[in-house]
Amino acid sequence: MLKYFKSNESILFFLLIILCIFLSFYNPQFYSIQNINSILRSSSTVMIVAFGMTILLTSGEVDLSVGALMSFVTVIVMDVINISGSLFLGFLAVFIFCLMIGLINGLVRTMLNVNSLIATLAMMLILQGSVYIYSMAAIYNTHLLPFFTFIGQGFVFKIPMPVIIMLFILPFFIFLLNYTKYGRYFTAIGSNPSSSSLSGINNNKFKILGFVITSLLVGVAGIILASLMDTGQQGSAKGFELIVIAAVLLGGTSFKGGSGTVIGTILGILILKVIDNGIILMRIPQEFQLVVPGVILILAVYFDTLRKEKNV
Amino acid sequence: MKIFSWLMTVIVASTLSFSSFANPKKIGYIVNYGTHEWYQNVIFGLQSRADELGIDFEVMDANLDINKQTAMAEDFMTKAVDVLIMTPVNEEGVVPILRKAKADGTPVVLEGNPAKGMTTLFAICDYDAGYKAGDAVGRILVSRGETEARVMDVGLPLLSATVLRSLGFMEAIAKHVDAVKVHELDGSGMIDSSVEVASAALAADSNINVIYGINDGSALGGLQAWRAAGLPENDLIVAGTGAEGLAFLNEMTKENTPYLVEAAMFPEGVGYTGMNLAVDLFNGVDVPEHKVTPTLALTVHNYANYYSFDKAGQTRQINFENVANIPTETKCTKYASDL
Amino acid sequence: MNRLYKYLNNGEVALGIIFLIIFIFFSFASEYFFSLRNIMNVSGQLSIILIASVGFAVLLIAGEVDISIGSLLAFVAIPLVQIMNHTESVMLGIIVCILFGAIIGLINGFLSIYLGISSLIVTLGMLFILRGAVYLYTGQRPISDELYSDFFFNIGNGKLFGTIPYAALVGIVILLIFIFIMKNTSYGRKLYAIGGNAEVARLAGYNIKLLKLSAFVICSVLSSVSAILLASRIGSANHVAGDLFEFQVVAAVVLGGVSLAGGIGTLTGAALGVLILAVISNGLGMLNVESQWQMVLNGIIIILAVGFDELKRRKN
Amino acid sequence: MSNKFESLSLQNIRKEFPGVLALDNVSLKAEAGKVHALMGENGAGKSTLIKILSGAYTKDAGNILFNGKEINITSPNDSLNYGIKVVYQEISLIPEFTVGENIFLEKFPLNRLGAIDWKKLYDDCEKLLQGIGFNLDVREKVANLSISEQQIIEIARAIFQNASVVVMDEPTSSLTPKEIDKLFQVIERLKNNDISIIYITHKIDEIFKIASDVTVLRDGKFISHRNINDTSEEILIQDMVGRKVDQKFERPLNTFSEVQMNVKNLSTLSKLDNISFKLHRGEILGFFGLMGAGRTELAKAIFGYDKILNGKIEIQGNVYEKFNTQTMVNNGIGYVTEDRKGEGIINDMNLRENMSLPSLGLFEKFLIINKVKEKKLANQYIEKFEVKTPSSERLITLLSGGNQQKILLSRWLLRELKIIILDEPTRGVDIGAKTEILKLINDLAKDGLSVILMTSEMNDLLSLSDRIIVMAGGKISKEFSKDIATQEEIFKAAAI
Repeated sequence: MLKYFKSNESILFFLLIILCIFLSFYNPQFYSIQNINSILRSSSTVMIVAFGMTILLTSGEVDLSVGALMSFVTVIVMDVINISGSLFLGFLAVFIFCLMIGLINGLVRTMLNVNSLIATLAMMLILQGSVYIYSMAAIYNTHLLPFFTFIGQGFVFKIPMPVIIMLFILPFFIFLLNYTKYGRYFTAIGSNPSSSSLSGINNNKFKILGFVITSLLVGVAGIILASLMDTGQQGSAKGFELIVIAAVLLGGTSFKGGSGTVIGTILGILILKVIDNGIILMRIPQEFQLVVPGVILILAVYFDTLRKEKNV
Repeated sequence: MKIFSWLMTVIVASTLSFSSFANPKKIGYIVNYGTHEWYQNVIFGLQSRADELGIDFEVMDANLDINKQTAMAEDFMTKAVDVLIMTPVNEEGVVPILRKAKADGTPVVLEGNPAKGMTTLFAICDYDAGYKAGDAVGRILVSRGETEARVMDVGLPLLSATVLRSLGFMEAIAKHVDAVKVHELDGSGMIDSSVEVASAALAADSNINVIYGINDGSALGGLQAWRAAGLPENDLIVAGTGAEGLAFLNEMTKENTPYLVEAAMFPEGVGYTGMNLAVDLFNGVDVPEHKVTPTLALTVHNYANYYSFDKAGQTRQINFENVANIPTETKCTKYASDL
Repeated sequence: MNRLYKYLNNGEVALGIIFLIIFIFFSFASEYFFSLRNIMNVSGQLSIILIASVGFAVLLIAGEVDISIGSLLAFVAIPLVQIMNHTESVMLGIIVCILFGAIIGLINGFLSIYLGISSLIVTLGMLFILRGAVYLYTGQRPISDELYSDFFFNIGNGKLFGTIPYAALVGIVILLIFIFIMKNTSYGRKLYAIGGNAEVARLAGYNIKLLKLSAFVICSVLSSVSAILLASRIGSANHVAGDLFEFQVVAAVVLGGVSLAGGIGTLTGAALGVLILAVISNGLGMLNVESQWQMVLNGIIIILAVGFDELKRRKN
Repeated sequence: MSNKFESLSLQNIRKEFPGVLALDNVSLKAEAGKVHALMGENGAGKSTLIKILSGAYTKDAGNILFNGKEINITSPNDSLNYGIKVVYQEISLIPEFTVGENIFLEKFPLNRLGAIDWKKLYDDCEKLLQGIGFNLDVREKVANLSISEQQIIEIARAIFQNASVVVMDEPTSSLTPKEIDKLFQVIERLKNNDISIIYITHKIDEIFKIASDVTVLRDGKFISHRNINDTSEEILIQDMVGRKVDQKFERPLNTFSEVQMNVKNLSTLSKLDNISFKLHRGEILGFFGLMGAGRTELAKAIFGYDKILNGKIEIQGNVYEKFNTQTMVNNGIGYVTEDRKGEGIINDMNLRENMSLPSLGLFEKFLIINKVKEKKLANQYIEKFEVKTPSSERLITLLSGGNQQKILLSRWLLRELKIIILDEPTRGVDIGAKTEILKLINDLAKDGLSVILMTSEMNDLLSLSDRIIVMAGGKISKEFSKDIATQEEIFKAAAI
């Protein structure tokens, strides 16, 4: 296992351990199963989307529309299941919709050649607006299917379902980025797009793939969120995109493309979530939930820069 | 056809001009967060009354952008509305708008919270609404033989209104039993953030018997966090605020739900009252500085008096008459300035 | 012919034409749009974004970025209003406010240039830190302008001869000054050079670090000027001010043809980007289009405008 | 710096990077009015030496003497103050700026108000360019100019104001013969003005035309300093390589029958106009063209990187009208770019990953990349090409240009290839490596690989190519078979 920790990851790992030790001294409740579950459950939706975002950032792109899409997904999944009474149809609708949005993001990026920061910012506006065109009112759970509730709220062997879903997806991405050619391709495209294209790689195809994967993962996270809220809520997941991006960057993925690891991303998210949790545990004013991650982000990237400078 | 409609207009216009008061022709409303369910229902109430009075009613949505709200006020003045109704994104932020409107001669009606330089305001009493819910919860606790209320307050410190609600709620409970605020949280008024912060708080200490939410999303978020933590619901009481939309009705009408109390604020009624106030202001009628709109603690037993709820069709219909008959304070017990 | 083609291919001219089309459309579509009063109002309204956009564009041209400007807008208004309330001097408040802005610019610049952390990360962190600091300091209550002076009110709300908003004048003067600086002074050209190719600029003997630092300060100081106008318009230092402001500015500036990669674009273009988005927003409001549709239309327009520009660039 | 420039001496300069001793005790003396040539293979330390002179790097030890007095150069500004100007091999201009702005980048002329005096800037610029015999639109954006024109601007920029030493790093690598002549005239003029020139090149013949002294470095060490009259081509090559090499290279007359690729009526939006040619199995097809003739554009169009407007390509019976780089790679075609930094290497990857990028399928089993196999093959090529690196896991950015080029060649050679397109494969590559690369091309062709060789090196072109196609203005202007091609005829066809 240790072999998979690049140096940046060990810094983050160290930071996480220190945070945990500190918090457990302060409040022994930190190590209660309930608290750990709470941290992991709230991390899991972020992680699921962050896997996709790691790929995107590695290939030099970004998706700001994930938060808006996620709230749209909660509305769609609840509505379709309410109407049809079928989980399958609800999920199908979500994934078709997400596939479409991912494709549009990718096509606007590659065919219209719009910078993805701008393209997905625009998509964010479009989704935020159109979710209200779809339905002005929040969609409440009237189907009352027990399995739907189980997805977000259930436990298996005392482990929350969202965590299990995340753990189910995780190996796939570790595998994808470390052991298959796709991982290399994403790195190459992010690091030097001309070179990767001249090596016979269809950059556009893989960029679109990155957007589609991210959107589909948002679909999964959105379904979990809908179950957790028991509602399809417009305007939910506000600022989600910033949390995901901040966590991925904290995890050592460069905004300029070319380097990124899933383990780093996971550590980044855990650090941010443990801080959030700690602030509530320690009953510190919740405003610090903004300040502390900001400082940590700058510091972590600074240490990473220092480390890279030493290596060159 | 054209001549006919023209004739009608003339007739209607002349009858109106004969009546002692002329209705304003055009009223504009700047809503702070128009896509929110609560404001959707406020707009519904405003529109309902405007339609009854034949007033051209337009809405602009500042969408929580305090800068945009100022621009929209200017735009409405350009459109020459007869009265401007505003729900400020933030009440301090409208002081210059009020000054400009005065110079422009446009009467302004505020919704929500008072601001320096305003003429008139229609709003619920946040403190009193919270108080009514707290009172109802206190009674239930007493009837259950409990002596202590251990409260998780899923609040929103961002707005003074929501802080007042929490305050009223706690002070009312304290009248019945010992009241301890175990957790004071910021759920951003959104169900998803509320689930998240409440989960963390419950992990730290789940010895709670009352969850209070400053709106429906916060209350439901708290309840969902409770459920996701797998805690027993038998002794829990959940109270929400607002009666913003269908959320509380859906939950409250479930079997064995802990969601027992809703501090109803009747947004449709708020809008209806507000339109009347705007018309009065336009006509130079002496308007109160604060027109209080009704609030009431709703439970599964009494909600049907005010809302006919169609669970299958997911619609609710307000009974304007019954809401208007709710005994209402002339003045709130506490205001933002008392904080 | 060739010359005409070249001229039409110029990004700013294309943007100008887009703007004119939009302007003419709204003039016919809405009875209120094409009036002196409305046009003057819009020019005042857009100046807040315009001024910050000028600073933001200068920084982008120099090859760096600052996405903390929205939080900065809320942050620097606090010393402004606090000092005004306590000393009864508007000028002192303004000076300290701008000083605070400059210091934050220096911090952003120092962290990204001298410590070598990517400016996107630094300012993303700063976005959280400043907003959190505002919440902590204010306890999430606005600090209202208790001085209530005409001077401060007029900065953002007053009109010269009752027609031209002072805010618009401030915006135009700042825009013109910086257009001149970026076009005609060696300082401006040096910023372009370091954004275009930092290594070349270094070998030409430029003090890149200092130049970039100055661009950070310009961005923050101009955002502080925006903050002053906003504070005047909302009569307070407000913790909710400037939320998502950075997105509006990025959209406008990039729409105006300023490259996120640095070194490319003009302030005239950036100003046109601001103008287009402001006019669309105002026009749709005048047409009473619902806000959800406004958002959707805004998104589509941004994609189309930037996409069109990129496609044209690629054809060449 | 009012006193007259006499000499600039570098004494016992040492510079160390982590793990590499880039310069070890190197000395060089540049005197006023003389051209001092600096030679050495890639990685010999020439670039490092220049960077120390220009202030981009600081030395670890040694002295720099200006007119005999020790000076300190710690930043580019110091260097510029002493009048040391460097013309870099890689174009270092701001593409969005005009010619005039680029030339006056170091110091814009200002008017009384402190604003840039545009009229003076452009007038001065025009005068300066005319003074050295070049005519360019000074208001044109540099991005719209050809590479050779950009090179001229670089040179003009270096000399436009009180230079004492001008360092030129491979200034002729992208110039036409006519332009090279002009450059040499400029150098003569500089000499007459008592300016010293440090001239770095791989082209030995140029040295004998203009230089008075030659210093050779090898592996970061000082090897020799000779007067031009006391040396010969052979001696210099021996100094550089450390052993005698046979630079001459011959390929017998061959005839080919099997058509590997047939390009028909290819046109692109940007440049190419109706290009048709056939490439046979085992054939080396040379392409020659002056700057702007469209050679690189042709390579990229064939390879599917640039969109084609019309035309088609037939590869072993398959006809393609719409294709991308993937199509071509799958058809066994490879392309080695002329722009190593911009389009070749991937900075974030190590040697192995850079090498295997197009061929990951070779190592793939059930979607998993077999890294052991990959490493093995990478090491094989590292050995074969004598790439100077401690391991295949080293980041490619840490290698010298020549070694990077070898990796980029290996990128294609480790897979099954039918056709390889080489765009300036020996540009910026030292003589030792160059000979190896040329020999390799010959061997590959013997094994049946078809080679499209695009090069400005006339010797290589003539000695290796079986046929030579000359391009001009985006068209094919003439085709020569090996036996009738001469240098003069080729230039004539290229200069249409």
